[in-house]
This record gives sequence, C-alpha cells and structure tokens, in this order.
Amino acid sequence: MKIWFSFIEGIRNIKRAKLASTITITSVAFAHLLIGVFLLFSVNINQIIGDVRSKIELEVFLEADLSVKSGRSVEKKIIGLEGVKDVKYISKEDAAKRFQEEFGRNIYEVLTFNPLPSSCTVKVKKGYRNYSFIKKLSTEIGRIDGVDEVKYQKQILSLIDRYITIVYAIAAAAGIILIIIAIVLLYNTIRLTIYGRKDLIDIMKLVGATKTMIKRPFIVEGFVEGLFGALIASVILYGSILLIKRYIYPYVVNAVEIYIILLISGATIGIIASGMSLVRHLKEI
Amino acid sequence: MKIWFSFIEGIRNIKRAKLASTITITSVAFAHLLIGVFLLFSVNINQIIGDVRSKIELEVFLEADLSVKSGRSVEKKIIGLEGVKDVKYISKEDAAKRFQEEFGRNIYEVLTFNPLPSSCTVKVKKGYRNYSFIKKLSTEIGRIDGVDEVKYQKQILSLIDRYITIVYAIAAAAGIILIIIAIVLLYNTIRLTIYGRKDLIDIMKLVGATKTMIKRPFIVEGFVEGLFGALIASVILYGSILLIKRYIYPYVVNAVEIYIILLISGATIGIIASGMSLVRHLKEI
Amino acid sequence: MIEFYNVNLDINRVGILRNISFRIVKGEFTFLIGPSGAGKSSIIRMIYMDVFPISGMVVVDRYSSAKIRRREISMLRRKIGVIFQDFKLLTDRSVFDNVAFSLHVVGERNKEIKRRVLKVLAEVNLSHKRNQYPDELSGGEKQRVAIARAIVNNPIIVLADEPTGNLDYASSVEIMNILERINKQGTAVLMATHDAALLKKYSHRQISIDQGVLNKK
Amino acid sequence: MIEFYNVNLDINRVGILRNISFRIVKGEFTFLIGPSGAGKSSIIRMIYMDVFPISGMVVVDRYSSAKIRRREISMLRRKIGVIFQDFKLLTDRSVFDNVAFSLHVVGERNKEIKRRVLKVLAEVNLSHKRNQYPDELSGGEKQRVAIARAIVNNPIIVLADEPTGNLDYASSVEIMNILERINKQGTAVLMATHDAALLKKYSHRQISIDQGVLNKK
Ligand SMILES: Nc1ncnc2c1ncn2[C@@H]1O[C@H](COP(=O)(O)OP(=O)(O)OP(=O)(O)O)[C@@H](O)[C@H]1O
Ligand SMILES: Nc1ncnc2c1ncn2[C@@H]1O[C@H](COP(=O)(O)OP(=O)(O)OP(=O)(O)O)[C@@H](O)[C@H]1O
Ligand SMILES: [Mg+2]
Ligand SMILES: [Mg+2]
Repeated sequence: MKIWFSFIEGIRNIKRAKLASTITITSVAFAHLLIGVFLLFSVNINQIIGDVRSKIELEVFLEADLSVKSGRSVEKKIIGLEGVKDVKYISKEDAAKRFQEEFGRNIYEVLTFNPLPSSCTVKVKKGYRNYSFIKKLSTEIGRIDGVDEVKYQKQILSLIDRYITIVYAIAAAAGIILIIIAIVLLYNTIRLTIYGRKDLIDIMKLVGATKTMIKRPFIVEGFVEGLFGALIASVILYGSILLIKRYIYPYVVNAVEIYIILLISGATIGIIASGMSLVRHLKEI
Repeated sequence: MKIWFSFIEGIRNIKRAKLASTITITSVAFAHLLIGVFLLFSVNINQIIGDVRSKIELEVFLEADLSVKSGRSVEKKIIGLEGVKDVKYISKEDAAKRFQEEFGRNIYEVLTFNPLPSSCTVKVKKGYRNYSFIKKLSTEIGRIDGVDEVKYQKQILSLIDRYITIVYAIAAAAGIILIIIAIVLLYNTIRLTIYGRKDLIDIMKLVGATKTMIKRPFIVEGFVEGLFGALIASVILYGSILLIKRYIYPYVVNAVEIYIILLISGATIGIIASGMSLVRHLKEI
Repeated sequence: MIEFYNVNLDINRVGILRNISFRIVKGEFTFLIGPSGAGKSSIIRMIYMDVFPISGMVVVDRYSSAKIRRREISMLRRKIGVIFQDFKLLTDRSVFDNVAFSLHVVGERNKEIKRRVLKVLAEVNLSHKRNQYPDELSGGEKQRVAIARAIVNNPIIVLADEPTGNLDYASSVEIMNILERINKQGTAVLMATHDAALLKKYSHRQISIDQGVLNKK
Repeated sequence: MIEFYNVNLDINRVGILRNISFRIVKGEFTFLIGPSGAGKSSIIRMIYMDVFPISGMVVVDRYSSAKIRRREISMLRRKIGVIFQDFKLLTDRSVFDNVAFSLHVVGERNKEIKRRVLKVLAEVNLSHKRNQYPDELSGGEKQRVAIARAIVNNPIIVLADEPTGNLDYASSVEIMNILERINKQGTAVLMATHDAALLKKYSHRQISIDQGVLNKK
C-alpha cells in the first residue's frame, strides 16, 4: 500500500465517521480546555504570589543620632549580605522630605527638630523572598552596629509561607489528576470510536491488509483530530484571556508556552490513544 | 413488554457490552473524581480563608490614665456597634499580668509604675470579617471617648480582600467549566456506546418494539453505570482524604454533602446522557 | 389484508418502484419473483412500513401508509413476521433470546415464552443450538433462526425475503412445509424467492416484477 | 495448491470438522456441497487461514497452517479472492472503493486501479451502481460487489461461499461464466453451493461433506 494512500484514507475516515470524529475532537478540545485552564490558573496564581513577594522589603531604622557617613557604612554592610538585592539609604533629610510629600507640611514647621531617624530600605533577591530567610536576615541586620530596629511585613510573609506548600501540593495533585483524567477519557473515546469500526478492521484483515496498513490511517486520523481539538481549545482559551484582560482583571498573565504545550499534547494524545486502541483490536491475527 | 423485563435487560446489557460499560463507568468515575477534587479543594480553601479571618481581631488601646469604670463603659459602647461579636476588656492590671506571663518578669520590678495601657480586644461577627468593614469599624471605635489607638492586621486583611474576589471568580469559572466538561465528555461516551448498538436498536424497532421499550433498558443501564461510577469516585476520594489527613495535612476538611452530591450527579448524568443519546438515535421512526 | 394502490417508491431520489398495484387476501400464499435488483425487498419493506411511497398508498391490515402513526407501526409489526434477507439477528444475545425477544415485546408470560420458543426452534431443527450466539452459526442456521423468530408470534402475515437462499434443497423443503402449515392456519405468506426448484414444486400464485414494474401475465 | 491432511477443527471446544483430507490442484474447479451446518464455510475459512486445525495440517500455496506467520497470512490472502457468504463489505465506502481496496492493499497505481475496477464492475453488471454504498444495494447486488472484489486482483485461488445464494438463475449463470473464465486462465476455484440447478448444469468435481466428515463417493 502506498503511504500517501494511508494519509488520504486517514483524512477521509474523519469524514466517513462524522459522529465519531466530532465526538473525538470535542473531547480533545474539552480535555485540553481543562488542562489549559489549569495551567493558566497556576501561572497566574504564581504570578500573584510572586508580585506580593516582590513587594516585600525590610525597613532598617538606624540609631537616631547616626551620622550620614556611618549610615552609608551600614548600607554597605547590608549590601554585602547574602540574598540582598539592593539597599536604599534614606537620610534624616530624605525622611523629612518624604514627610513633607506625604503630609504636605514641613516637619521643621511642626517641631523645632527632626525626630525622624535615618533608615535603609532593603530589597531581597528573587529566590530568597521567604519568611525563614527574611527572619534570619532581619536578625543579622539587627546585629549591625548603628541599626536600631528592623521591620518587615512579617504577617503576610508567614501567611504565604504557611499555606504555600499546601496550595502547591494540592495544585500539583489536582494537575496530575486532571491530566490523567483527560488522557483516560480521551483514550476511552478513541477506543470506542475505533471499536465502532471493529467490523471494518476485521474485513480489512480478511482481504489481506497488514497491521501497518490498517493502523496508519487511524494514526493519521488521531493526529489530525487531536491537533484540531487542541487548536479549538487554544483559540477558546486565548479569546477568554483577552476578554478577562479587558473587562475583568487587566493583570492576568497569558503564556504562549501553554498553547504550544496544548497543541503538542493534543497531537501526541491523538496518536498514542489511536495506537493503543488499535493494539487491542489488532491483537488477534 | 413487562417492566421488570426492561430492568433485567438493562442489567444484562451492562454485561453484554462489557467494553462499553467499563468505559462508561470509568468515565463517570473519572469525571466525578474531577468534580469531587474541585469541590473538596474549594471547601478546604474556603476553610483556610475562614480560619485566617476568624483570627482577625482589633486591639483597642485606651488612654493611659483611663479609670476601669470608664474602660468598662468604652467596652459597652463597642459591644453596641454593628458587627461586633465580643469584646474583652484588659485592664492595666491584666496587661501587667500578661507581661509577667510573656516575659517572666513582674513589670513593677522593672519600673516603678505600670506604663501599660488598658485595652479591649474586639472580635468581629462572621459576615463582617472583611477589610472595608473593619477599617470603618476601627475609625468608629477610634472616635469613642477614651480610646487612644486602634490596631488590627491591616496587611493580611487587605491582601485577602484584594485577591479573594479574583480567586473566587476564577474558582467559580473553573468549577463551571469542569462540570460542563464532565457532562460533555460523559454524554459523548454514552452516545458512542449507544451508537455502537445502533444496529441492535434498529432491529428491535423492526420486530415491533416501541420507543419506550427500547429506551427503558438503556435508562436503567445509564442509571446503574452512573451510580456505580460515582460510587467508585467517592470511595477513591474518601480514601485519599483519609490518607491526606493522616500523613500530610491533618486539618483537611471532609464534607459528607460532597459525596451525596457526587452520587446524585452520577445517577442523574447517567440517566440524562442515555436519554439524550437515545432521542437522537430514535428520531427516525 | 395487503393492498398496493398505484405505488411509486423513491429512495434517495432514485426511482425504485413504479406504479405497483396488487392485492393479497387473508390466508393467501404468494411468491414474489424477479431478477436481482428488481425491487422485491423494497416491496416487502413497504409492507412492514419501513419505507413509504412517494405517491399511491399501501394498506396493510387496517393501517394505511398515508396516515399510520409511529406507535401504530410498532403495533403492526408485531402482527407481521418478517424473515429479513440479511437475517437481522441481535448479535449480543443467544438464539433462544433472539426468538424470545418478539414475545417479550408483546408482553407474553415467561413460562409461555419458554414453551413457544422451544417448540419453534424444534420445528426449524435448531434446538441443539439454542444457547449459541449468531456469530457462532452457519449461514443456513442463521436463516433458520430468522424464520423461527418470524413465526413464533403467530403473526397474521409472514413476509419471507428469500428464506431459503442459504439452505440446501432438503432444508428448503422443510421450511416450505412450515410456511405452508402456518398458511393453512390462516396466515398470509408473501415469499420473495429465486429458487426455481421450489417455484416448480409449489404452484402458488406468483407476483413477478422487473426493474421496478409489475409484469402482467 | 490446496491440501488438507487429516484435519480436525474445533471452535470454542465444539467439534466442527473431523479427519478431513483432500487436495485441489492448480487451475481446478471444485464444488463444495453438503447440507446447512455441514462445515463448508469452515473449510473455506481454514483455507484463508482465519481458523486453524487442532490437529492435521492445511497447506495452501507454499504456506502451511502449522507454521505460517502473521505477515504471511496477509500475503497469502492477497493471492486468494474470497466471496464471503455474508459479503463482508466495508459499509463506510462506495462500491468502487470496496473493490478498489484490494488493489490499494497490494500497492497498485491509481490509474491501473481505476481501469481494473471499472472493468470488473462491468463484468458483474454493476457499473451504474459504482458510487452507491452497500446499504443502498439489494441482496444480489451486494453479492455481486463481493464477487467483483474477489476477482479484481487476479488471484491464484478463488473461494466462493454460496456466491449465487441471492441471485436469480440468469444472474447465477452469468457469475458462473465469470468464474469459469478466470478458471480457464489458471485460477483454482472452490465454490460452496446448494444450488441444485447449477450442480446439474456444470459437471465439475464435487467434494461433499456432512456433519463435519467427508462423504466418500
Ligand atoms: N437506499 C437506497 N438508495 C438507492 N438505491 C437503493 C437503495 N435501496 C435499494 N436501492 C436500489 O433499489 C433497487 C431494488 O432493490 P431491492 O433490494 O428491492 O431489490 P431485490 O429485488 O430485493 O433484489 P435482490 O434479489 O438482489 O435482493 C436496487 O437496484 C437497489 O440498488
Ligand atoms: N464460533 C463457533 N462456535 C461454535 N460453533 C460454530 C462456530 N462457528 C460455526 N459453528 C458451527 O459449525 C458448524 C459448521 O458451520 P459452517 O458455517 O462451516 O457450515 P456450512 O456448511 O457453511 O453451513 P451453511 O450451508 O448453513 O452455511 C455449524 O453447525 C455451526 O453451528
Ligand atoms: Mg432483495
Ligand atoms: Mg456456510
């Protein structure tokens, strides 16, 4: 049998068994919609948590009468610590300016002296933005000469860190369950559609078609239907994300990688499910 | 046709088409596993957020020299406010005792006087534990005579409230998509299994069976398979929850209602999907 | 009992039968003959109301093709025993259950079903195969199951579409004897056949068609 | 060409054939006769290696049932044209594509496929039905498609399982003429039949079986 005939047959089979191919494509589309929603959900949750974490900073208040020079030296010491991304030194004068900006009044008009301490704002590198590290860092900074007090958003951090592992664990479990379910349901669907053509397969065997000849068009069919189903899911997801971005939540994240994953997964599952179903039906002779 | 014959036929059909019924039961089970995981996930996330919220309380510091009598009157005024669940008055003496408990030293040994202010701890009723209400409540309490300062966990609250709507919206959307997907996939599966028996249905029509006679056994079959699939999903979920409770996260919440929902859903979807598929196949004559 | 009035039949816009009129009365035995593709099976399908004329009218028992309703089609079919040319057996149940199905459809009691099915299986010489499935039968055996199912119900009409196509001469004569016997009991029989030997042996009335039109004799 | 050596066949533990031995040489035309359920179709199924003996051996062309491998079964079947008793047409493709399928299987060129299919459809008088689907054909027409598919490939053996069961006498004779013609060109033909008229008209060798055993003459 010529190979191109197998390809043409595969495409024709999609038309021949309209109900079966419609159902397969719908199933692939829905299953991938599910996986896609899950992936986008994860990416966005991750993004939100990352956002919150990136806003975490330590405020280091220096001793009230520390000179600018000593302050700068504290700044340098902090920069030298592990995990510190950058440090911003705020002198007493800077603090006074900020006060003016925030409250609209010059502090020297209110009081005769400037009671605001100089301080440093410390940002932490990406991988270090967790409670236990920042706690350690804060005591370390606290021990530096000239530092009066270190403050940071303890509560938010400990909250995120307490529940994050649970959330990730549940999400991973849900993700795995989801993918297994998608595969099993698709496999079942394709198996049923192929089972529905069992008689035809048997007849082909009887007129001298080899296994490969029978298989190839089904594999082509599985590939095309899988890809097409995943494409439909991708289009729906992409459209939804655009709508959500526009009308509901403008910061929603869209990742091209997800659509590539979906398309590859659709085609692969289509091929694998067809192949596996056929193995069962072709077992005898 | 006798009705009991329809029932017996329905049960027998499950055995006659082993592949189809196995696949249907698997599909129902997996789809309901999905729905079940989602429901349990939601219930637990809700529980966690509820836990965090239930720990929210306002600390109301009273003016330094306020008498116990005036303090008690402030307490009464706060109790009278909308949304307040209960108020605990902590006198200067109580505060001193607490200091002793926490730091292990009598404050009068350290200082000659008690600098700790008296205060009230305010708990908020269930429906009111959100940022905007608590903010309002705090200013309201702040205006009461004798109140010096009101503190509460602003950051956690605003964090939860900022993202909660998004999380709920996404969860609801995901839930709806999930249920639609489960129904469509199941409907497709059952439709394919019934399509596989199209020839048999046609023959039955030709020997004089009415629509009802043909339908009834399939409905029975759908009911039994749906219920059985949902049962399998429930058992798997229940077992998983027990394992999670034991080895991973002891505070995981298990809700009996979920299993009841799953069983009803399984049986209903089984019946509806069979019924709908049949309508299509029985349309002609 | 069976009346065709100027019947024209198209399927998928292809003309199959043209201007067919004939009448079969109660208790008559009639052969339907004609070459392959003439339209014999189509005439039989019109009698059990599987296809409908585009013009003209088919009247069977007291039902007319012009106004029969769905439920009535089922009722009519229960009174007609059809031996289909391609057997149309339920492949997912045994020989016994295939034959019993017609009786379950009319709500017969279980004990009675058992008695009648066994009796009719004995008549077509298939008692020993009653627990086998259609796929496990030879061509002639399948045909005999189809015959058993058609007559188990004491129908008022038996439509037999080449009931002996897969049977040797001896078996064919046995089947003819069964059909003749139920015909004697008042059942009308319409039998499409090619079997020249049978046509020679039995001198029943013959309706002959060719390319969709009735042959006048 | 076809040799049976003391063949015993069981299906599902039921004895079907007992101690069958015979030989058909290249280019021979043989009838296979016997009552319904005798085992004719089973013999034919053993020749295209669909079922295997529990003891004894079937040798076809240069393949033996004892050691043939899966791939070889496909190769063998391409050299054998089988007219199945129940036709076994692919219901999801047209008459043309059904017949063409055997040629696609052996990798024939498209143009050649078209030429040969049209030629053989003309031989069985089905050119005008080439674009119809099996469900749109009469019993005899389906049978003729099955015949066309079996011979389009110029097989070295044709196995015909009651190829005229659904055909009138005139069509049967036409089919016999086709089979005789390809037989003259060197193809061995084994034809199971009940048709007494044909058996009388054609004086080929007859193999007769009854209840699974060969009748000695
Ligand atoms: N669904 C259909 N679409 C188109 N043509 C059809 C359809 N069904 C039947 N025909 C055509 O109608 C004609 C009559 O068919 P019918 O089955 O009635 O013939 P028949 O007399 O029973 O033949 P046979 O002896 O071969 O069984 C045939 O030529 C057939 O091809
Ligand atoms: N899968 C099976 N299981 C059990 N018995 C079977 C099976 N297949 C065939 N048989 C039995 O084997 C016997 C021979 O069958 P076969 O089909 O070879 O007969 P045949 O000579 O072709 O008959 P016919 O003329 O009716 O077609 C029959 O009695 C049949 O019931
Ligand atoms: Mg016919
Ligand atoms: Mg046979």
